[in-house]
Amino acid sequence: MENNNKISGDLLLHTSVDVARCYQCGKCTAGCVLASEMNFPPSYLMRLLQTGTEENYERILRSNTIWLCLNCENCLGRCPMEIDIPKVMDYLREQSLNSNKLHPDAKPIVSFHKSFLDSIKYTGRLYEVGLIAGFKARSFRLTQDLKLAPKMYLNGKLNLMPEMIKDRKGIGEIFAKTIDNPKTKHK
Amino acid sequence: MSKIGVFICHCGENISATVDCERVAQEIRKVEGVEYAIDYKYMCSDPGQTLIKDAIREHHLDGVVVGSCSPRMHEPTFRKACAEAGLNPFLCEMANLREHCSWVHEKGEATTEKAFDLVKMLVEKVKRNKPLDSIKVPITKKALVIGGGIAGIQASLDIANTGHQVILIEKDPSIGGHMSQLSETFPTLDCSQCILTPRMVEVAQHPNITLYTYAELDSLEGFIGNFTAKIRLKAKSVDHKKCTGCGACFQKCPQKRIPSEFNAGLGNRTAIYVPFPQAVPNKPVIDREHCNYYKRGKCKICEATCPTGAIEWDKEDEIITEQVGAIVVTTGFNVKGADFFPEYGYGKYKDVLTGLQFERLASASGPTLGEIRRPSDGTIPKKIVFIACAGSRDPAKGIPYCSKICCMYTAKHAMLYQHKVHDGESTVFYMDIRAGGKNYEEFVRRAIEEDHVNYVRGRVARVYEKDGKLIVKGVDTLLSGQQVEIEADMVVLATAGVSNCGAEQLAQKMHISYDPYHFFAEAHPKLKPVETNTAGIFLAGACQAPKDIPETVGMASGAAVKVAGLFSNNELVREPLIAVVNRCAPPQFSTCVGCFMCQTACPYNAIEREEIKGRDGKVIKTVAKVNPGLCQGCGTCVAFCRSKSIDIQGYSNEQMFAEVMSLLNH
Amino acid sequence: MNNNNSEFEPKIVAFVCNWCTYAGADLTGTSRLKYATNVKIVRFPCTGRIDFMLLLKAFAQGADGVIVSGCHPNDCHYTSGNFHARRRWITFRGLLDFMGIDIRRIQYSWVSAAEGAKWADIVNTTVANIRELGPYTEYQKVAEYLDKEEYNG
Amino acid sequence: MKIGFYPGCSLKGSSREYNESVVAIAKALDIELVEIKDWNCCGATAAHSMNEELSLSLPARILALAEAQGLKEVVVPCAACYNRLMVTQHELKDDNKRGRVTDIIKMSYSGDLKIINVLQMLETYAMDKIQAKVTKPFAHKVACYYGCLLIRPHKILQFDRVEDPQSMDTMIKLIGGNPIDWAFKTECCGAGFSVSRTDLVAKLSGNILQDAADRSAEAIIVACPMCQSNLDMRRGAINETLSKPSDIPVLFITQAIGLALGVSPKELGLERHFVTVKL
Repeated sequence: MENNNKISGDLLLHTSVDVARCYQCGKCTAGCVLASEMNFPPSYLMRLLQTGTEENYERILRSNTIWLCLNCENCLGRCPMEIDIPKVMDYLREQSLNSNKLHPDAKPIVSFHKSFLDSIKYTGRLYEVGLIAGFKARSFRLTQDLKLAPKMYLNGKLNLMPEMIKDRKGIGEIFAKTIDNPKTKHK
Repeated sequence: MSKIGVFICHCGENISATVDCERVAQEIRKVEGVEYAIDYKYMCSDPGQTLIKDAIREHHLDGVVVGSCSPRMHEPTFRKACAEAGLNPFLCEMANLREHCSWVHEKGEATTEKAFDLVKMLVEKVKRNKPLDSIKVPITKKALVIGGGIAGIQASLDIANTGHQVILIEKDPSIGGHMSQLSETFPTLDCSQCILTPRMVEVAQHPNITLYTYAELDSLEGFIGNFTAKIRLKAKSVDHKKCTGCGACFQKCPQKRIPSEFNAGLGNRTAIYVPFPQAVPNKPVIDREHCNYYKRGKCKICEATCPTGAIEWDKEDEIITEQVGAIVVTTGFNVKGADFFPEYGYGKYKDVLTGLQFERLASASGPTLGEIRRPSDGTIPKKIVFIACAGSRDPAKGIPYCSKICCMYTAKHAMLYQHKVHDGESTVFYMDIRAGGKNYEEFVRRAIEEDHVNYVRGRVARVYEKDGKLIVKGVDTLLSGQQVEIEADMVVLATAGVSNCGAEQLAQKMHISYDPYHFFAEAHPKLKPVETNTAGIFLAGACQAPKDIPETVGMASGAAVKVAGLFSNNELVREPLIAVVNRCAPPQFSTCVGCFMCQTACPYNAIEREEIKGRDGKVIKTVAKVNPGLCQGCGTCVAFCRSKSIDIQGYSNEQMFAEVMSLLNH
Repeated sequence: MNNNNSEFEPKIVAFVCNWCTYAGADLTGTSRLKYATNVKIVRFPCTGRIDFMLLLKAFAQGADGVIVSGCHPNDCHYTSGNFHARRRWITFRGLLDFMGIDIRRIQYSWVSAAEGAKWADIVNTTVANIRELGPYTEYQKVAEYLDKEEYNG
Repeated sequence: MKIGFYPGCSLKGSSREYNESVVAIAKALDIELVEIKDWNCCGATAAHSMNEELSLSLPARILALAEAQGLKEVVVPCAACYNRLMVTQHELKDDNKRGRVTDIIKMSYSGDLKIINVLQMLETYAMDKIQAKVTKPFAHKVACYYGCLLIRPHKILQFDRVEDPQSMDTMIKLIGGNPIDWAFKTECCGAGFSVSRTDLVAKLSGNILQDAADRSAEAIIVACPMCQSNLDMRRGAINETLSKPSDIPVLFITQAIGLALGVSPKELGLERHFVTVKL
């Protein structure tokens, strides 16, 4: 049978995860290290998806659940139906991001990811000092890790200068064609 | 010029929903040789059959094609109907318009066209059908029952009580099966052994039952009514004729630490042993793998202590041959071990048990004499967790099906625990409670309401040990996914019921089919639950799918009735769909050149040599001849025959070619 | 499915044994799994019965593809019919090659009575494959050969 | 013997001691590491949390480079990189995904490169050598911590057991150590949030340290730079969540082996740790 529901249909298309397979045993939630911090745990999220209503989908995209998921994949590892929840989370994060429905808790996480990717975009590799700086700028957490950085430096864990790869142009293009290209975003 | 009648069935809407039955009937009328064609709502119903009979008489039909369901379902029905109208039953064929057409295609032109093609194909076949007479073969009125659990016991007793001989074989040293391991049984909580052991004794004493324990089926040949079974009697190393069962031997046996199968590994047994005190026969066998003498060549203490000199060191396996007319397979099931569950510790925690092990703990005949104690330190668990669906309904673990009995025995376990440990706390993690059955739901409610078992809806993610406690990480999905952590003293897994080890090989020995999980396949999911696809072989109990005791006993009696029914005839009527070697006028007599390739092909040694002699008695030629009693009609010989002299009735070259032609010529 | 071929509806004949594949195909029905209408099943007692001259005849008469399917090894209702069939298939393959017949047009498989889904699969993939290969036109060769053999049912 | 080598960013930065120890024991076990030329970052969690195609393209470039360089097998010590490369290789088995990604990176990609982690490298090429060359048995009671990225998703990585994995424990036994049976081998330490949600990281890593401490482990052994820097550099924050502050050091498996082989602590970068290593 065709799946006529827009929400679960699109999800199936992009992640090949069929939410109908979930029989709500809750094993994913039982083993989730951050379930208690989430607005609602993974199994509940799967249930919301099963309802297929716009209003519940909205709840998901605006929740901190999708952002607090660490992709540790314990849920997938233990799911009796082998449902790839981490993949679903990735997809939902992208959706939430593209439709600007970020939960407040998501902001620092997104800032971090963005700073991380920026640093790659320009150097090809992660430039930790740049990352931290960028993150602080984005998140206004100017004082965070102030104690950490010097010791890192002393222990020779920080490069003050970024490592640059030769083919930075190539990397730039990869970004241009993917994340910086509005067309690649799942609608 | 043949006069074929075609009857298209709507099967309610099962066929007519996607196939234009009326048009198929109209179109087929135009086919050469079709005298009469009509469609009707339920062809198998009484008016439907009457329709066919009347048509046969009115239109003097010499062939009938019924386009309806699978011939595996209703071929006998319609052939009988034809016979009643005076048409030879083998002039009736069925076109499978339901399973092979209407159910597997969407509504549309193509589907109706295919239906027409299928019918036309059978029309072309039936034009070339020949009237055949059924073959009669004698029946050996003796049954073989394989497996001495409650199913085998029930089937044996029921057959034996109809006055027929039964041979019951059991691979273990005693009959009784899993039921003998159970503590108390749901939903009545009566003691399993109290109701089972009398039956076991009855089997041993029944004049019509020959019991072979420690025995397995070695090979099976023949066919319904005439099977030849070779049975391997494994060497017991103890002469049960001399043995009095006094027990001196196993009290003295120095090998005392062998995990007892009967106690599911929780207790120990000796190398020479009787599995349990109420065993039937209550006489020991020697487990050669663990016996000092067989391992190191010395010990023989049992021999020294045996007052009757019953020990037979050099006894070897013995193969006996039995002729039987029917077989009931009751080989039962098995449960997954705790080591099957990574998330629950790969079986490394002593106090994580399977349901079967808990049965032994709770059983008065068990290693703790019925006291619930932790295998690790012998203390009484104050907090116990039961995990339902451990492995069942778990495609990731390769077991998508529901094991059916777990919901009930888990409720029973929790109840037994609460009855034995009054200050104890028991929690059951479940997904659904499946308590379909007389007084089953009430039983579960009793566990919850009267014995205050704490039922939590959710699956457990993992179990780990810390400071002698088992930390259970679960969830309560009814509280929108609140995590539940319990520090338990014991965890019991309701592990999935699986087919018994060796089921596949046994099925292959008997040529019966089995499902992907190696449970034996019944002939029809609804209407032939105890038959297999091989005539004369029947199923009972959990070897077909997990089931509880009442169901098993019911099925066993069902199989017994089938056997008794078969034995109520002196002769067996078999379909004449067998091979024949052609005959023609002298001087050729037969196109058979006597190469006897067919002989090499035949799995049943049904091909004999026949000498054709002239008047003077001189042998003119030797040709092949088929023994109709032995031929099963596989037709392998037909494909082998170079001169096309051997052919198979009902699937003749002419018929098969006609079918293929009809599909393509248009 | 690509469109340029979609108007081509291949004719495919399935030669199956009564005990495993025929029953398996019944199960496909009872489980309401859908498959292409192109395949029509001819029922044999056993794959051991299947005379490969029948396959030739099928091609000669315009079949675009053929499926031969029976019980898994060791599961044959008649003990060894499927082994004979397999051996015959292996030798027959050579003959077909020799006659310039494209053996990709013959799908040889095992489907047990419990494998309803597998049957639907085999039918659909075979139909797809034969669609790719296109209509089978070279069968006249076979026809001539058969006439020389003056072989007909 | 020669083998391809993808260090990844953290081995060049905050976890350079991992790099140093890998190189050091590779030398000691005469394995020659051939670094992939001009390699880039794998994108880590950031990429696949934000954009799927990016999360496939960055690793794809790395794999393509390795193939172009004629490497057959590449060792990836960083569990995060190892995971991303493996997952990408798996995802790109899908034809149209591969098509899209190769268009993006504009490089040819066959997908037949063999990707292994450090443990696999040692298991396959060095077990007997290690055994032979142990000079200072690593006689310590330790907790082997595998984390997430090294073993999950099992269907793709096909490495070790899902729960209670054993490969590191075996390695430790091999060098004379005593790996304990504990409960948090594969629980997540929260590394992904190391900077963005330090509070959560402290909590998760706290549970891990607590259990190791309760079972009196002298050290925690890891094979992932994320886990290491979390449990080591974030110890201050973690200790605030613990009843009793913990000073259990966190070593890379390669450092432990290095010590057993008699490599100097300096060469192994032990002095770079925040929590001093007194073993």
